Amino acid sequence: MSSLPWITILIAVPLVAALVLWLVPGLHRFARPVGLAVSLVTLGGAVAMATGFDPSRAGEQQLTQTVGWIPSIGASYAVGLNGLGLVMVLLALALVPIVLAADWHAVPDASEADRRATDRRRATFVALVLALASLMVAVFAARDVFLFYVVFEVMLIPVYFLVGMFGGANRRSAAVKFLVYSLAGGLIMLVGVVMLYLQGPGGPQGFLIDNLAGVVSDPTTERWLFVAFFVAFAVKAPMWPVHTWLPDTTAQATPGTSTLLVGVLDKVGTFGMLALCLPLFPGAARWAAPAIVVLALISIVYGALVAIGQQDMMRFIAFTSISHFGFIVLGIFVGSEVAMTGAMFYMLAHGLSIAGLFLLAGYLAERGGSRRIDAYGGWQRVTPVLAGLFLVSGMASVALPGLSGFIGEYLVLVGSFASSIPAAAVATLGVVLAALYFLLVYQRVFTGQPRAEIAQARADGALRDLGARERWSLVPVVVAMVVLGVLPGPVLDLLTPLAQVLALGGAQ
Amino acid sequence: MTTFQPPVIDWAALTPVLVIVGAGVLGVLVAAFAPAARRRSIQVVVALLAPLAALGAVAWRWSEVVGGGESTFVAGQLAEDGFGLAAQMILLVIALVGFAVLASRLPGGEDAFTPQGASAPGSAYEEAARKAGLEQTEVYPLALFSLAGMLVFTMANDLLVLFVALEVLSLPLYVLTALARRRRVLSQEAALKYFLLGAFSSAIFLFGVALLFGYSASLTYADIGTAATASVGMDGMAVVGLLMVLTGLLFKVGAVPFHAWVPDVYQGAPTPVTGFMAAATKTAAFAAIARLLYVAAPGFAWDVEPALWVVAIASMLVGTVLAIVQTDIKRTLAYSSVAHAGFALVAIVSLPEGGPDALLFYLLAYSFATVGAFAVVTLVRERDDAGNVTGEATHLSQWAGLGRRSPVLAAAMALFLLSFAGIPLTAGFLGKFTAFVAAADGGAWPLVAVAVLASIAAAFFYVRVIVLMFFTRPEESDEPQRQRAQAVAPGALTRVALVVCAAGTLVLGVWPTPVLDLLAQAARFVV
Amino acid sequence: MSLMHYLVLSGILFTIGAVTVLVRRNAILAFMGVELMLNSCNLALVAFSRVHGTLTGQVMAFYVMVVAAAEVVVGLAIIVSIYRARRTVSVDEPSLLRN
Amino acid sequence: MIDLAWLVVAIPLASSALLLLLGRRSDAWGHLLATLAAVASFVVGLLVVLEVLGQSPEERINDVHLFSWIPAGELSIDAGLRVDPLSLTFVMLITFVGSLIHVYSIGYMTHDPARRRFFAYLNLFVAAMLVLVLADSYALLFVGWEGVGLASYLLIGFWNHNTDYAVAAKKAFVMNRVGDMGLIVAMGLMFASLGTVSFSGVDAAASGLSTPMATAIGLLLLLGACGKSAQFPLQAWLGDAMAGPTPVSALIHAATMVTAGVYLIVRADSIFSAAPTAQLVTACVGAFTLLLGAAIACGKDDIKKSLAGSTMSQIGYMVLAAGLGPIGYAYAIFHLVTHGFFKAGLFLGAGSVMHANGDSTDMRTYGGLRKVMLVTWATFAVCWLAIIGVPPFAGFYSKDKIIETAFVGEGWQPWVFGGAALVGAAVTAFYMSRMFFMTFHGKARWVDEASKLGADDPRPRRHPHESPLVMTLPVVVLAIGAVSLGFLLSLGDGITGWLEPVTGHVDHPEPVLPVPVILTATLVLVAAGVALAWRQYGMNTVPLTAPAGSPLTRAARRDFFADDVNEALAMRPGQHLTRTLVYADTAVVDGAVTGAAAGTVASGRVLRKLQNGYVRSYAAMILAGVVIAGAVLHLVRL
Repeated sequence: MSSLPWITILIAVPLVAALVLWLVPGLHRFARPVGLAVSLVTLGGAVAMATGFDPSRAGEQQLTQTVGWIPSIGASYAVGLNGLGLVMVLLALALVPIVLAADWHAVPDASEADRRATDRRRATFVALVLALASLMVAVFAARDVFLFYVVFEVMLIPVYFLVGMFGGANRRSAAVKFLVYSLAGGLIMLVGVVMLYLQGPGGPQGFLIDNLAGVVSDPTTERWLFVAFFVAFAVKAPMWPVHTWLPDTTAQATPGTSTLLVGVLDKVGTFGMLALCLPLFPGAARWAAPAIVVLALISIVYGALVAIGQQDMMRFIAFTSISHFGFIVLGIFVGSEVAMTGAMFYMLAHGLSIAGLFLLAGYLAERGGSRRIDAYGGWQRVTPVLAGLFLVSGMASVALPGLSGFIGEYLVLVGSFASSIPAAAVATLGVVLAALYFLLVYQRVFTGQPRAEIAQARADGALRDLGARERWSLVPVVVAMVVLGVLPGPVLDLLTPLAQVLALGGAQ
Repeated sequence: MTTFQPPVIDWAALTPVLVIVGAGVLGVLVAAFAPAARRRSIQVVVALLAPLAALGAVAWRWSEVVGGGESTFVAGQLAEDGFGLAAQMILLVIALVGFAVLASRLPGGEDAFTPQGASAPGSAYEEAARKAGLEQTEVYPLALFSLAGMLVFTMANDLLVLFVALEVLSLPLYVLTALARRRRVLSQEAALKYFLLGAFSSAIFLFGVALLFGYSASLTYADIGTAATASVGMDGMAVVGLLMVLTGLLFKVGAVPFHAWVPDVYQGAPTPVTGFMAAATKTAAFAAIARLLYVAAPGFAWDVEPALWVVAIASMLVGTVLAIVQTDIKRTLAYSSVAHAGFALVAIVSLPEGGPDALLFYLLAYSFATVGAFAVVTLVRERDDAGNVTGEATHLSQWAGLGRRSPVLAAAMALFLLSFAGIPLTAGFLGKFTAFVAAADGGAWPLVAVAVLASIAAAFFYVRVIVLMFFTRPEESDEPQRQRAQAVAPGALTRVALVVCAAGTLVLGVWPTPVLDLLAQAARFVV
Repeated sequence: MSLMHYLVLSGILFTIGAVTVLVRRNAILAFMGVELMLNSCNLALVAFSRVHGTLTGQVMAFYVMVVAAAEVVVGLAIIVSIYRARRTVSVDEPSLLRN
Repeated sequence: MIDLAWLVVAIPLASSALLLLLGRRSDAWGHLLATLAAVASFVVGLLVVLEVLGQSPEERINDVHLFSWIPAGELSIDAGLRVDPLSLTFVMLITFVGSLIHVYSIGYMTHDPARRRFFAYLNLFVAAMLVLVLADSYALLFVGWEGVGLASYLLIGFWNHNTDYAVAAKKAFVMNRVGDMGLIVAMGLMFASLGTVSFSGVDAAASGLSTPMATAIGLLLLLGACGKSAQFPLQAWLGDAMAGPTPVSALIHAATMVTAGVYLIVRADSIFSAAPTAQLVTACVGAFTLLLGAAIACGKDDIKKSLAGSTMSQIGYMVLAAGLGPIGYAYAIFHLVTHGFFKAGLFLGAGSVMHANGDSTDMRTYGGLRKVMLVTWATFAVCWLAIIGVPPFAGFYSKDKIIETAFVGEGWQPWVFGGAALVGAAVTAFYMSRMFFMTFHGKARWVDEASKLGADDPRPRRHPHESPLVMTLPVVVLAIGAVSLGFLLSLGDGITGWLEPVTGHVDHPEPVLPVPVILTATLVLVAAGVALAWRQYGMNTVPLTAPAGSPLTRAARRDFFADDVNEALAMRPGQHLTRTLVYADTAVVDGAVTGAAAGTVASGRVLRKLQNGYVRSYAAMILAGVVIAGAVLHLVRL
């Protein structure tokens, strides 16, 4: 089993499926079930791959495959997974079928006359999501800086189309803002990539991360390089003050798109910090850590405070994510092994809670016809299951113990204390603010008396609680939240060895 | 009585050029003598076969030359080396796809050119010519002659040859620019501007030639290069001369501040001509610039480099910033080509070792996207009230919703735009990447930084076209009163051209190794 | 008369030609300015040729004349066709293409 | 059996999950399952207690390892249970009182359509509370800690279609989180300084802590305790929490959850022992809150809010005792247990009264209810006597011990703490008597629904009636506890001896005043309080609307302006900050980006003017380029 090139298979299957689905008009009608099936098969493949992964060596790259790609510029197709990569790949591939199911009606049913156009748009949607799945696997598996960069940038395109084609009224400006903002970060990183290559050993494998780790000896150069890479990742993550694209984008995108975007794609930012910034520029990372910690703290508090003031549910969730990303970045750079383990776990946990929140907010908006928080009130009576699941997801998001969010946040906070007590103490403020912002929204949306016409619609049966598809799309998410909250051990075992390798060590 | 010494002319090395020139002459004869009904088909066949044959000849020369057989001939006035051959190869590929678009006709049978160039726009004569179904088949030999000039441009190792080649490539283009079927007034205006400014810059170029000649007593690059290292006096004159020569060449690539003609001419010229000219002229002129810089100018690098830096930076910034505010697709692409001239310059200004191959790769990538994008523009048309296909719909707002009506065509356009923007897995990205690597290797960090800034801003307008095509429902267009664009079905030739361009853009983005390897072993200058 | 005189004269001619292009609206006159510039180059080439004692510069001058003739052909053709369309040869008149 | 202690937690948790997952399908029998689960949990707990009783006192601290919970390298946290006398005391209290309240709720919630959900939440609460007390590490304790917070949130907001109730629930959770923050920081400091957060690890290493660090950790733990136990300065949520159904108030906001802070302080003995300052602060907080809560209780006319003030005050006693160190721990827990019984009894009695009065909580509309609700009157009376500390009722034994202990020590402390405890006892007697007399005695301030009185009578129309057996029975059981528990638990070594393995053996030094003096003073003051209340509310007519009252009364009615202070210090600045930041996010942070984009476009608009369409100006541009380049070069070269 393990002799198969699993990673390549996982990259290829969804990509090929996406192309076929898009290019063969006959398949357009069945795009959604076929896409779902493909995504489930891919997920199955990922699980099968995971069985071949040796957790005792989780700190090393496993299942590796290295093929020359563009030898003349030193780029190779080098893939492999360490514990974190494996976890992120599993998260990504698990979210894809969920998203496909959740966004089943992203393209509304059309009249008979528009059937073909509708089918084509649906096929386009599915194809884009599948292409994104493929790229997500590739980016987490890349062991070559060039390959990573390429996938890092290319990933923007499907998201750009997903936002621009299937989003809300302001989708166009949101999509452009998203793309240009991200490209800006990416291009700055490109300078770093170029500079790094010229510092490295060159040759046909001159871009392999292993060949580049620590090659930069001059501290000034190393710092410049670090900054170039970090800016791209900070935009992606997103951190204050380069976060403003995220709320605008999520406010327009479909809930599924937002889930993949914030749940997985933005994690590429923090993943990049872990997988590239730290091993490649350890000295500069130590140099920059205090400043980054400050930025992370600002993100935590700022994101939470601004979230409180949001009127749009999706923007609200986006700002909570900015706060959460602050925690992740804090964990990475605060200089504690435990905090870094926590940050990695946080990446997974946040992916789950964000999926729950975005999808449920989407389901709610489908019913209430608005994404504005003040358009709601009293919906717990109208849609109790939705309300309950939203509460669970929210509680996972605000790190209620027993749910997945807690493990990450707890480790980040407690670990941070070992390195920097003031930083950790400020971050702890986020815990209170989190409770406040989430419960405020829950209160405004779900408690109180529902409006008369809503209650009437509920009584008439015109307005229903979550249906089977919607419920089942969330069951895996909620189950994962609980299981990971109670038994995070197996996942932590995959992450801890990596943290031991990467942690910056030493207090600042 | 001295014995006659025949000049040593390596005819074999000239085969590609001779093939094209011969085809051009043949084209003239066809235009003169072939029956009108069959003229066009013969011309098209000749115009498409000639580059193909020349490509074969280049391949043959390649096998002979690369790896030791490089030489100069005709008293050092022409050079046959890997760089020149690689550039010729690129030019011939551009010519093949460019001519295919040039030769295409709409489903109704009309091509891109006026039926009778001598007729005044809107005159009865013109109408009669249109009714009679006349065709200006001279465009093919004109294009071939221009191509021949470009091929020589890449080999020119001497200022005299360079000057002649410059004129040979330019003069036919002036004429071709004037021959648009629709919007002829604009077409003629573009031709006049192109011609006047071209002649003006040629004169500047020539004065520079005179100064360089005065300095080194020779017109060949090698001698100038030697003089630059040997002599001490008068190098002020030489530097000014070199600058003026470069001005003439930078005019051709459309670099700021010599770019002003670019948007006007690109917009006014018949779109297939624009596509061909934007790609081929730029490639040829950059090849000439590279050879001049690398062979003749290293001794002046210290003086010339700052000026080139300024030009490169200005090109990137001005091209980008102006492209953002355009509302016409052809003008947008024109300004984008100005910016691309700047990007390409980045690869060579500091004369890095990897500069020439990076430059050639960049040009190849840029050319595929350019020819492809303009080919798409030829297909997006307005319709009159009766539903007949009329002129091109070049106003951006007319492109709204194209992706819904013609998804494949719009996807191809999106691909070209993404390549322009330098998104990975397209040729444009690797072009940018190799150029940046070369420049950074040569120490031109500030240039790379500016290039990145410009790329960020540039992404905006490429992306905006995609927004219009895919994300905008026609009713959401900013200017609803404008007529909506409809894509016409591409003819077989355009279809082939589009497929080649799209495939080239993708393949060079995903699997560029063969091409990069080829260029790496090729890009050496013979001195 | 030293080389300098020839060169200065050439420079003056070149400048006059360039200024003509810049200030004259008439396309024909502007074109004449270009021709003047070309000929100033010829003067310089020939002068240098003589200084250096080679024929290269003079040969070049002949080429320039030929090319200039060719340019005239193309240029006049364009100017004439514009004149027929618009009844003017002002270079400022046709300025639909801008910004 | 000790190894099966996890069942104590698992049974109610499973029941809760089942009820929530099955949804409406379990409506019919959900309350029965939940009650059964609570009882089963009690039975398992009892078996564990019996087994522990069989152990010799030194062996009674059992650590049961369950599984490796958070194995994160340097910080590895196991999930395990600490089964020792302290936790088992709580297990008994929680499951026993919890079971009774489940039974009571069957009757109380009969008519609520969401009764099944209510029971699911109750089970969830019981499970979380049991996790809290059984945890063997601060981390796992924190799970229960936040878990009860969640359950409390859900239950306070159970009727959240009333927005005020939803707000109250949120307020409770958020203020609790402020305390939780203290707990997290404390754990962070423990990890930073000791490398562990397990009880055994911390206990073993705590003596090595530097005093400032120990003080910091202690104060942070105290902050957590204040949040959960509604101690000053985080007391403001408790009054609002009365929005929840009365059984919830009885279970969570009187008997169990709010006492978790006391548990935490006792459990963290090793930290507090190393931090005398933190201990002193703890005692001060307790002493202050016991007076504050008592004062609030005096001012309220809402029976539940008055009881909430009383709870605050009684927990103040416990915190005071816990703050006195090992000499007070056992008494704190002792009072906690007896308080759990009589306060639950009082709340359930209040619930019955409300039930009988159309859910009105305004004591001014009660009066003379003894005649119609004899059982409730009797049980309430017992619990009343217990709480004011009349011998031989339970409260006397536990509270008097605390008062005595408060007088132990040197310097100003015994006088202040002892004085506060004494005064508190008097005030407690006053407000509880006030409540008792206002509710059950005096003239009825309501009229029977069936009466023929004119419509202009201001008194509300009621039909008070005794509650059904399912509601009275649990109250009777609690009342029996309130009568007997004090005596029973102080038999022999009693609870002090039982807890000794945890709290350690301490010799009880003499108070600064002789014990009989203290005892007499207490009883005299209590009698005075009762007499005052009788004069005011038993003999006199109580007006239907509250008189203006003294400034102190008015302040007490408004919880001594706690909400106003919170609003002025936190809420309003917070809202301003939020609004400013939301604006700044668009205008400044995003504005920088959009500004850059707009600037680019604007420069494009300017630059395009150069492209004026005139060929002569283009030529000028070319020439200018050449000339400038040449000129610059020459300048540079010269």
